[in-house]
Amino acid sequence: MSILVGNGTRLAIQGITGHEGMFHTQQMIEYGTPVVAGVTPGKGGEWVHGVPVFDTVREAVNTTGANTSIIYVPAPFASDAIMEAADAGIQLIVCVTEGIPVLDMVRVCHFLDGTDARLIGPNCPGIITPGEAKVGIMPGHIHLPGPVGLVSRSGTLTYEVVQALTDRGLGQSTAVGIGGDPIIGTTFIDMLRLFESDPMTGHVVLIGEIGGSDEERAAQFIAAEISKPVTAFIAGRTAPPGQRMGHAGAIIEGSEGTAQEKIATLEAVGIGVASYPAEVADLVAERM
Amino acid sequence: MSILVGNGTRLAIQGITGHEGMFHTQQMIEYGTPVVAGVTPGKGGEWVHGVPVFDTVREAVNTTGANTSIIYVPAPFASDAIMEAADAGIQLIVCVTEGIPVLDMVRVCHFLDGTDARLIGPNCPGIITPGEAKVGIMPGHIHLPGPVGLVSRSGTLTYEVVQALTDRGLGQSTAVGIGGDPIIGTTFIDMLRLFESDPMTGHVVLIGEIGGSDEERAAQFIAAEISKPVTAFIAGRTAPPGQRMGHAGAIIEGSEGTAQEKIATLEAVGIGVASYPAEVADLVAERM
Amino acid sequence: MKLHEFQSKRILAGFGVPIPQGDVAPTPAEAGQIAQRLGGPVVVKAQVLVGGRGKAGGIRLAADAGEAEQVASQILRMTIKGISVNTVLIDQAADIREEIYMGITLDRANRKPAMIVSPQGGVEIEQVAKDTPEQIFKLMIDPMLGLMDYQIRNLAFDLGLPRVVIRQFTTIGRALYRVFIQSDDTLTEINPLVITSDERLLAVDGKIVLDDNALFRHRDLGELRDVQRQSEAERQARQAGISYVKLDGKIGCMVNGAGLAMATMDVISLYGGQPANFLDIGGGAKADRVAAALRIILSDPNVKSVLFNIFGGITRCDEVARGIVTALNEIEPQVPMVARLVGLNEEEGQQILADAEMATATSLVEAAQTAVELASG
Amino acid sequence: MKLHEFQSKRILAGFGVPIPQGDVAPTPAEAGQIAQRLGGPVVVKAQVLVGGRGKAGGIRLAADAGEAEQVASQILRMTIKGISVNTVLIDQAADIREEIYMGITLDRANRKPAMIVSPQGGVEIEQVAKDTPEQIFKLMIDPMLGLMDYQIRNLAFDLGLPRVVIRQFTTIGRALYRVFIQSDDTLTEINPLVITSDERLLAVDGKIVLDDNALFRHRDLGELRDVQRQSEAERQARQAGISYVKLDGKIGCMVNGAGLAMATMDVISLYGGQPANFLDIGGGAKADRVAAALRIILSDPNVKSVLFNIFGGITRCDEVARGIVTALNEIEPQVPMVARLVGLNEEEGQQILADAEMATATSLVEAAQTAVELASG
Repeated sequence: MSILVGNGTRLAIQGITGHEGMFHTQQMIEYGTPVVAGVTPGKGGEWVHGVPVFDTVREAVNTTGANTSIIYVPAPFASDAIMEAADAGIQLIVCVTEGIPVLDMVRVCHFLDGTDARLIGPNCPGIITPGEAKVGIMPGHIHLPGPVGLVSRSGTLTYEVVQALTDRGLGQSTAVGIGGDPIIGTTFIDMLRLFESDPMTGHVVLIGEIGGSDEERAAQFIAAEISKPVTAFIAGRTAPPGQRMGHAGAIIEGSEGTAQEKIATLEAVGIGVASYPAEVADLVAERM
Repeated sequence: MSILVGNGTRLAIQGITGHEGMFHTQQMIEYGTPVVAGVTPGKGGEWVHGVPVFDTVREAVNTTGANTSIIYVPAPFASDAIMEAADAGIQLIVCVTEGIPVLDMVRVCHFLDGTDARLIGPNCPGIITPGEAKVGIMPGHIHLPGPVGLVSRSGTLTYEVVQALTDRGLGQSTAVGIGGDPIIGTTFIDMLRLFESDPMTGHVVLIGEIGGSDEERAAQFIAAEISKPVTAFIAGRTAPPGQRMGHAGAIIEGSEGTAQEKIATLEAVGIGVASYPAEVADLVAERM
Repeated sequence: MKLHEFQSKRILAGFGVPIPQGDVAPTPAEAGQIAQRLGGPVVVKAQVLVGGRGKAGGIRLAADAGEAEQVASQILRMTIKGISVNTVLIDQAADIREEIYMGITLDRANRKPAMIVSPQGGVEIEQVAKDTPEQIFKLMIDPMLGLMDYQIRNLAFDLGLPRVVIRQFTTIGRALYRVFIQSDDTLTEINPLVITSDERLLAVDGKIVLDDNALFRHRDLGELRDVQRQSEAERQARQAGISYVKLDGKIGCMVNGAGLAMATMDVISLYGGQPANFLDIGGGAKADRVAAALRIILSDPNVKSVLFNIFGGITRCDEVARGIVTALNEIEPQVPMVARLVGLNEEEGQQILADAEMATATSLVEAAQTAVELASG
Repeated sequence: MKLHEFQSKRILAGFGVPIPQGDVAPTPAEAGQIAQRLGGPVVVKAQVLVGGRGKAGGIRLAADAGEAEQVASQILRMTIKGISVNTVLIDQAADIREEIYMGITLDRANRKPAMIVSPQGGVEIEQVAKDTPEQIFKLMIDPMLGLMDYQIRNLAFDLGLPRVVIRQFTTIGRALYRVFIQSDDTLTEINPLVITSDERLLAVDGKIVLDDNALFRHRDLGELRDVQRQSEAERQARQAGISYVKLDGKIGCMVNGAGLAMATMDVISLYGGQPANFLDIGGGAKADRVAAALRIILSDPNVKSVLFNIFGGITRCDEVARGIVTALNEIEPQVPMVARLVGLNEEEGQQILADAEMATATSLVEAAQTAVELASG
């Protein structure tokens, strides 16, 4: 089995009765994801695309055995939804919501430290194991099962790279968007560790961007712990300092978080860094 | 060696320049306690009874190797002093201060959960290993080295029992006042565990009072885990419900926390409960 | 420190909890004016800091302003559990469909605040816990994270509340926790929290107990203390920093240390007497404090003898004895007394007391027996 | 969202941080009046949301009200880093003995707030960190427990502050953390925090950066946004929910997704061009948003060509193309454009654009190359 999501996934959708929740519920069901429950407080008893809706995650878990959840809840309520899921025993929580206050995420991460739950996101496209399950908002049809594990801070940029891989016949074991916020649940290093121990993954693609130092830490981790080949792309070489580039986390502060620094650190430990997104596929192909 | 304090103690006194701190510093030095440092922010560089004063516990620990501290700091600042001590690496913290807000203690206990430090108190007389070291405010001269381990929620009531034991020639291994507040660091169960594994302790005396259910939990723990004989006294058989009896923790709430309930629970697991303080010594003597 | 219902509800309202419109009045005429202003039926409620007001007839409905004035005049003449009613609260009567309970208290064993809710509101929660424990839902609150909305929602669904009130319930739960934390409470309670027939939630009664130890950071709340309703003895004790609780017996006692004071009461009882009070004079035993404590004890006309039980410890007993003698000379008490002093120089101390014609004892048991004898003599 | 110095200092003062007496003025005359009122020497400071005001001459001392008015009139005519100065702050001049730095920011790697202090105040802290890292003291704050007094005291002793100011320093540190938490900041900074010659601490300059994502719970703070000083393009982008950052190049770009938008800029640069902006139109690509984005891009006179890079994903490309055509018809842009559409029905989408006489490309590299050619053509 691939990592995090697959045939064993039993998905609950938090915020299923909202516009986005409804739309993606249908998309995920069409992709073959086992969607077992929806949650919207006050709407328990309704049905959305054949999925039963519950008032609380606790009730959804107790009734349907949900083990994974995806959150389409507006930002002011999203951190509460994450903690509710973890408290109810959900093991993997994917939070799509953009715009959660950063201090809310500080609190959420502290809360999650005391539980077994893993959070992906927020402000992320989610996770897909091509051919098995899609827990996210990415276009399923561009993916192809295969050996490349992909982890990224972006959405459409990831699709761009996936498309390039698929076009070359390079399928993906699992592709994960970890989110564009300054504070996120699962980091590059967490994903690298999972890919390293996943027998279905033969090559790892890491897509980073300006802001913070997660890529630099990932580079050190790769040098020390990862035996599989890694290829990277870093967005934002032309980004000016001190300006937020769309993502809350994509900002060069002082001299910290530049693409140049990240690329240099990755290259210093022998990781191939593509100069444009589609080149990732070329670099991966060279080393397969 | 006896438990918690002894020849290995290196004591720092927080609030050493205050009236109470100064007085008891002298008392503890006279008893033979190794007092190595005092702490009062803003008074670093002064000396009290030959003890050097530092501005911070961190500095006191770094300079003198203090491993134990006792706190004579006014209630509004005491919780900060406890956390400062734990953060500086102090292993055993005795807090004498009375009147600390209970929500401050909730915070302190949570903080201490993440450290190796043990807190005794607050609102307690401290701890003494007769003949070795006294870290507290109890009268040293009434104590006698010997086999009885004593743990109590009170101050003078403990002295009363100690005096009765000493008068009968029953010495004490270690005597600890764990404090009269609703939320305290070290509980009866913690102390029972230490006495159980202490080869110097042959008999345990537990002195409880109305309020909470620590004595009831201790009774269950004794039944399950303690092989040494235990004798108890519970104060407050005549206390009315709903009224705070001096100690913040000594209050019968609804029907919870009565002396009758505590005595019944202790007796139900075979523990002898004295009807007046001095009778504790009789009961101990009977079983020695 | 307990707050009155009207004080508690005002605080709750300040944090966004909906309460009935109303106001307090010290006289029937003012009660009538408030009822007039509110219009429609009102509830007239005695403001006393004891439980069981309802059973005692201290809470009554009035159909209009005239009846409100009349009912208020009756309630303002009442004495409930020994406390005379000086103030009534006039609240707009609510149209009640259901009564629930919501409270936050400190769970000592878990060292955390806990929220308790029950569909059985309007009665004492301890009674519900005893009779129908399955009707009690308890939630531990992580004191560092605080109370989360989803936790309150889970409680709402535990209670099976109608959907339309769940958002209000969550808002009120959040407010209750903020009150608990921000005013340093040991109990913050809405009982009953009612669902009205037009599906609104309303805190019809509220109770706040403040942590005395935290009053130093809540001057404003400390000022809510009901000085008028305190006994003179309680007032003096507080002023002198003495812990004092009046009881019903005949033997006054003055002890240093709370545990020893309770044990002293117990021993008096063990030997057939009844303590007239709990009193802890605290550390040391200076003459002025002894005098203050003695005045407080003797202000109770039931007291027939007084027992001093002082474990000197580090303090020298001769000093303590001199303090006692000074106080005795000042007050010249008319009841017999027995003193037991232990600590450094205890013989010398006992001699000083004996010279002052005070009975002395060496053990607590002996002192208690003497005090019992003196009280019945 | 950055706040002005005077706004930041007012917020800090509201939490008990001592700041110099002063006020803001939009005209030299008012500046003079404020200086008159304050008496003595004052500092006149340009209120612009860019760094390096001091070096640019935007902060100047004035000995009296007359000089203040004169200096203000000079500063109010200035343009600092492209921003014209509309307001000056007139502060009472402080008698400075030492300048220290105190700031709280979010440590992303540790997921915690961190307090940073340094004895090197009055200069950019990043510079201090680079040049003399041993002069930086950093403290991680447990977000659940908050900042403890002893931690602030430890920092005070790390800094070797004079004893007499340590209590003030602790109070200010506590206040700074409260501001950080209660207004949801990503940076709360006092720089310099000065020790005056009479041994008081004074926040001579302050800076607050708010978390944009948290503005929904701080309506009052959101209103502090300096609308006047924003470019029209920024204002429109915010209104349309579009992320837009103006840059200095000639090639405008419109992309869906922030990462892809950055990558698009990078590829333009890789092929010898220079992006005129970062622009993320967000999910979908409805005609009205495309039109708004296009207007924003074209409001920059430097733009010589525009690149559309839309990865449709789940959205159908023919729909996106029709949206673009509708927008083009409405705006009738005069610069050449190239579009690259990927996703469902991408051939159909490209056909629609080609029919509208727009250049199309299948890969990002091809699109970038075309855009560069178009811009230099």
